[in-house]
Amino acid sequence: MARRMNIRPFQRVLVANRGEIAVRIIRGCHERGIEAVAVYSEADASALHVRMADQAVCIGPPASSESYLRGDHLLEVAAETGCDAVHPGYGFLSENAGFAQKVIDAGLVWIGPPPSAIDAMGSKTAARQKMSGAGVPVVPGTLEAVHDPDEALEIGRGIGFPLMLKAAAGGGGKGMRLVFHEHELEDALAAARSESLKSFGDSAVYLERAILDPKHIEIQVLADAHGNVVHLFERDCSVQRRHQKVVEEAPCPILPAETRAAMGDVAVKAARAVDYVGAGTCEFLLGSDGSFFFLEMNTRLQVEHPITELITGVDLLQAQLRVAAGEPLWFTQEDLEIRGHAIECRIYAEDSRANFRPAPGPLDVYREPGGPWVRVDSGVVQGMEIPVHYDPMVAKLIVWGADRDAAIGRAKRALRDYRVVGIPTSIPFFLATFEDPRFLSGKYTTGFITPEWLDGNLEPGEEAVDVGLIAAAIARLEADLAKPSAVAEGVAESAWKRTGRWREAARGWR
Amino acid sequence: MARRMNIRPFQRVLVANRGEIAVRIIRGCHERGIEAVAVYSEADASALHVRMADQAVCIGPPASSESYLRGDHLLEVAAETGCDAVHPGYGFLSENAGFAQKVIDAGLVWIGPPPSAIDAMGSKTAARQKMSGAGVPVVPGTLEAVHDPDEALEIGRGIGFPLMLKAAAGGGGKGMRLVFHEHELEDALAAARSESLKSFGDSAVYLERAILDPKHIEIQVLADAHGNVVHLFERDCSVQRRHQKVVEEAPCPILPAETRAAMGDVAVKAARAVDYVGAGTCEFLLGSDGSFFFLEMNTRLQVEHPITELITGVDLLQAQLRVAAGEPLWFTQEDLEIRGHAIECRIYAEDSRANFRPAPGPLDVYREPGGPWVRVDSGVVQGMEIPVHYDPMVAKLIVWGADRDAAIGRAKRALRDYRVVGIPTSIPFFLATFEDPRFLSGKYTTGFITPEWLDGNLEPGEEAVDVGLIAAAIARLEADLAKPSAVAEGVAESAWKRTGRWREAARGWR
Amino acid sequence: MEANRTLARSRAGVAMRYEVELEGRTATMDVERTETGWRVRQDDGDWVVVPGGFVQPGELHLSTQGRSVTVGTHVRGDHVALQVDSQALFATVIDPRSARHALGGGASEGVLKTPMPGVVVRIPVKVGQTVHAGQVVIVVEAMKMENEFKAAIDGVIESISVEVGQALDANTVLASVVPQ
Amino acid sequence: MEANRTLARSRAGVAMRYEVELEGRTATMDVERTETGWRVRQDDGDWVVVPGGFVQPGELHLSTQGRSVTVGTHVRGDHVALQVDSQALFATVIDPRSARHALGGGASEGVLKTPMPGVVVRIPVKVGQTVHAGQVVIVVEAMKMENEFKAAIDGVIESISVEVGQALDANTVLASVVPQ
Repeated sequence: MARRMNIRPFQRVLVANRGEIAVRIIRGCHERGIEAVAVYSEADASALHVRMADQAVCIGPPASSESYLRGDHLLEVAAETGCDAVHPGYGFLSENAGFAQKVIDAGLVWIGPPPSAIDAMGSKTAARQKMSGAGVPVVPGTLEAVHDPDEALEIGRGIGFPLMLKAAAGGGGKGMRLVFHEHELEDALAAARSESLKSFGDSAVYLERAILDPKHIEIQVLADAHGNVVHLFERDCSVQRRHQKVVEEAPCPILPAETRAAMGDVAVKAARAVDYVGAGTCEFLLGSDGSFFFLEMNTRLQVEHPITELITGVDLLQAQLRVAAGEPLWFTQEDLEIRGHAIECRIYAEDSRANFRPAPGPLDVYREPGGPWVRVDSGVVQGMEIPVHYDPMVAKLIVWGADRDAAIGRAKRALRDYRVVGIPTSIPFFLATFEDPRFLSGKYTTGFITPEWLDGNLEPGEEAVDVGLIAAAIARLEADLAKPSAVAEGVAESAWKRTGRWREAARGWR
Repeated sequence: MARRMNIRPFQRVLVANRGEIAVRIIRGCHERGIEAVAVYSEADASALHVRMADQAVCIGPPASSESYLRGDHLLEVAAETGCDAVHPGYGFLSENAGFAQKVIDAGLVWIGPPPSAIDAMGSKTAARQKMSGAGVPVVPGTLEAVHDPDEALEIGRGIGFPLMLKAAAGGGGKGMRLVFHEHELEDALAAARSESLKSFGDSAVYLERAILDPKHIEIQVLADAHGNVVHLFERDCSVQRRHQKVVEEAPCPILPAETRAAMGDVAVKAARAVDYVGAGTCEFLLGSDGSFFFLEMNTRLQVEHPITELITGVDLLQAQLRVAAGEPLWFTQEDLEIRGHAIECRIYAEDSRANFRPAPGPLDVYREPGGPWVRVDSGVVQGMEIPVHYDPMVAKLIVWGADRDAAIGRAKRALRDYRVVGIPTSIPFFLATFEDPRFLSGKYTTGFITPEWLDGNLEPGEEAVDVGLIAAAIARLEADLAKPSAVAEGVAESAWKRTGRWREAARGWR
Repeated sequence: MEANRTLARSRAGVAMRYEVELEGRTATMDVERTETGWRVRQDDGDWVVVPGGFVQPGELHLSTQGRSVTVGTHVRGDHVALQVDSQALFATVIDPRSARHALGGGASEGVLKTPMPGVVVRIPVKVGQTVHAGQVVIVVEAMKMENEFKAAIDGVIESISVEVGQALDANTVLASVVPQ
Repeated sequence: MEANRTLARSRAGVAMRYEVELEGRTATMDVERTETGWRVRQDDGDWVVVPGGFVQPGELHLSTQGRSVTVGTHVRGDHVALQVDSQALFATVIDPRSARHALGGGASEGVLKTPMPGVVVRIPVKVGQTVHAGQVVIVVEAMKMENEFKAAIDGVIESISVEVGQALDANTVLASVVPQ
């Protein structure tokens, strides 16, 4: 990794996002002496990304559709503030090929893959066909509707059991049937067709190999504009709730080296097939038999990119800036190696005990953990509120350890040191996860979280409630004594002196 | 680095220190499931290390001599709380062989080198003689007093010019003379003898080769109780004020690979010579001609150990715990390699513009920077006061980058994101350092900081004072409007609503 | 309130009494200051000494049952948000002597409010209908999740203030239930 | 003070006047609120609009001269601690109409206090001696550093309250100087 260009790739970058990823982009720009222009909705006027940017421009009301998704407003801001590039972050317009093209048409650099690559990967089914043609393994199945039980049986035998029947028009689990044996197929097909018709007004059903209880593994790729493509190994994102990742680790604790290499090769092949440039991610399902299948390619930086950064030492955000500026990759596949182990916990404002119900609200007390190999990527500070209008992620806690045990021990320590008062968070969920034998063995799958597990592992202990009763009474007492009317009577002053030794400190600063 | 013991080396560790290193030790213990018992003086009752520990015991009044230096109290606390090991941190009793022996005699494990090794390195002159015997290069010179100019000339010719004359009884620069040429020697000797007599009541003066404008380079070593010793490369600690390090980086930006290897070999040799166990550091002077000389060995963890951790991936605190528990080293010299570049800034409560005058006081506003590869080791939080009784270090800011430029860019970003209100800190000094061509070239020496440089680089800009005048007036206005008497009149509420959009957030938390 | 204020003037030795609800448990807590922290009594049991202090606002350091713990606290009226052992807990702490409680405390029990903006997707009940505590009254979609608002008490639907499809601001009253 | 309070009631449109000293510069600052921040006037010059707000206590976000800056602030009486562009700056902000200032402002100027505990190592002056502003009056060792306390005004040493070798608590009065 010797060679690098020490020039500033851009003068001023428009950060077309909010929250922690906007902060991440601003930090990355500042580390290279690039100015960052933030945009914000009315709900984010006091957000951290607004404060950290060199300039900040309000682009509309709280609703994303009226602010962060308004490409026209973003382009106006970019023009007005003299930006020469746009970083879309993740979500919002990051995978919108039309917006990417408009950015380019406006004479700005799009810090992301070419619109054609976004387009090619944009449709899940079209991408699978394209990938299949490029020699990338996809889940075996047919995308055409199957009507006749005999036809289904013939196709099914070709694909191999167990099979999954899926509504062509479907989604959300409706019209789906899992079929283990040939003799179950006829009834299952009839049921799936009937349910599909009822739910979607269309009885078309197609067949796919069922991947039972898989791991969700993804490969990070990085490509420059000169045809060089490398992969940066895998991330295991199998701990999911509501099909959303909540814990990620790298490397995957149980992936054989040869599978890692094979998946990496496939990911590079997929990226080449669409002339990819920049940072991207190929998602795979990994079966218990070691077989893996391409799911989709995310044509942007992922939420969980930091764990790859920590095990490879490659700053993916800086890499995005540099390859977007046309710099050739400054390292090869052979230069890359995995050092240690990294874990990310997505700290959400949610009530894990109530099936992860979003619970936005104020961060009355908020202090992030620190110290060795603990990284917190966040866009909040104490006193701010997690707004109701967007994804309720508070922060990402990322830890590194020389090995997986060290990383887990560090994650537990950091989670326990995390102070959040005012909203429930997923911190207790993570602590329970890191005690679970399935997680500790590394053999967990996307079925890790079950309702039963949630019921059994997240209740506060009797002792915690005992302490809570006492603390609540004390806190209320001291709040009552500190009320303005008490101040007037000269009570509160002594109250604070009593309860706040830290306050004595405040006597004089010169 | 495959093999490791996953056992908990101790049940409960006494943390015989305060501040950031106490916090570092507590975190390290917690990461391995070990309980930590903190001790504190009356001045530290609300310190972070007290809060983070599983138990905390007050050991005396603020003065170190009555608290953190009271080995008897520490041993009592260890016995009372059932500790099975003692970690001394740095400073205080960490290099006190007598205390280490008492810990061992009490049946506890001393997390540090054997008392004999501390003793052997304790006296600077005795250590130099011992090291010289072990084949470690020391600054050429004589430790015996020289009285006669002719004798001095003869010895001086043997040592080589330039020479340094030093008072045998001395210190603090008194009785020292730098001699470039033979013809200057006689006068200089007379002057040094006279000054020594005046200052110390003893005219004895000895000769040493003068190492002009050297770099201060140190090598981290790690040894187990089974005779295995490795080094973890160097740290460049040449940016010093008042002979105290303020910026450290690893690796040294200008050290040739062969010098690095040679210094590493010498450090391992030094450690072996005293049967060293644990983490230790050999300090060297590096001359501009590439020659290097042993100065002393610090028989403890250094303040600046994190930069070595970040470039090697070795957790030195965990390593201390494991080798103290008798575990053999789990890696060899060949397993170690440098990845990237790390820089540490010691954030002091001091006024760099007033020749680094200590300026303890309240942390009225305090927020540490975060994000990728930024580590802050600290023992403070907002609202606390930097006590006047101890070293006025607030925190250590440590950054890592894939190369030195990336690390410097990141350090600048993190320093700019650091919020400290209430005390002056050395942050502006670091920002000026990272703009200085001598620092950027890597060729700086211990003479980096000069009074002229301080005068020319640390004044706030005219524009900053302009902004400050406005901000001071606004802050005072809002404080006046928020006073309790204003509350009674219903003014302050609207004031807060006006100035604190963030406060609107606070309307309800359910 | 005036009586409490007067009691509170003593720095130690005079207790305040609160009714605390937390995680389905309710307790009558008496609490008073001591020189080194507080004394606490639960449900008229024995007084327990709890050494501790606020090391900074919102961070309460306590020694209880031989354990040293830091509890995060934030008081907002009768609600106290806590963080104990990494768990977020939400307590209701009522001063039984407070006029406010006596006047308005019970009435709000039957009022359903949405804490967050959203859209009404279902109203499975009608005005006048008898409902039992826990029965779903209104379903609101917010942040791409359906949130069921349930009756807190057995009773009758007195009013429904919203309709299906309506976009709601935070803290909108949805419906009210009155005891039969 | 009552007059100021009354003025302050208006949310916008009425200015307060302060005498500000910062880094050797002094300025008369008029400041008042606007709907989007403040208006500020320096030394009776033109009014300048300064959009901004406190994004949280102690963090003041301002737009001035086309630049968006966050300034750390903390007010303690007439002293305002600032952090501007990473620099710690310490301002004195006097309300010229305040009674406190009129009565006691000048008198304290001649009083020397140590902000930190330490030990007196030298007293190079005597009571009754004439001193000029900037002349060293007492030297205190604290944190292993010698700290010189200098006369702030030209005058005569009125009293010396400590002796060499004495250990001092923080905020101990060392000596006082009165104008001749």
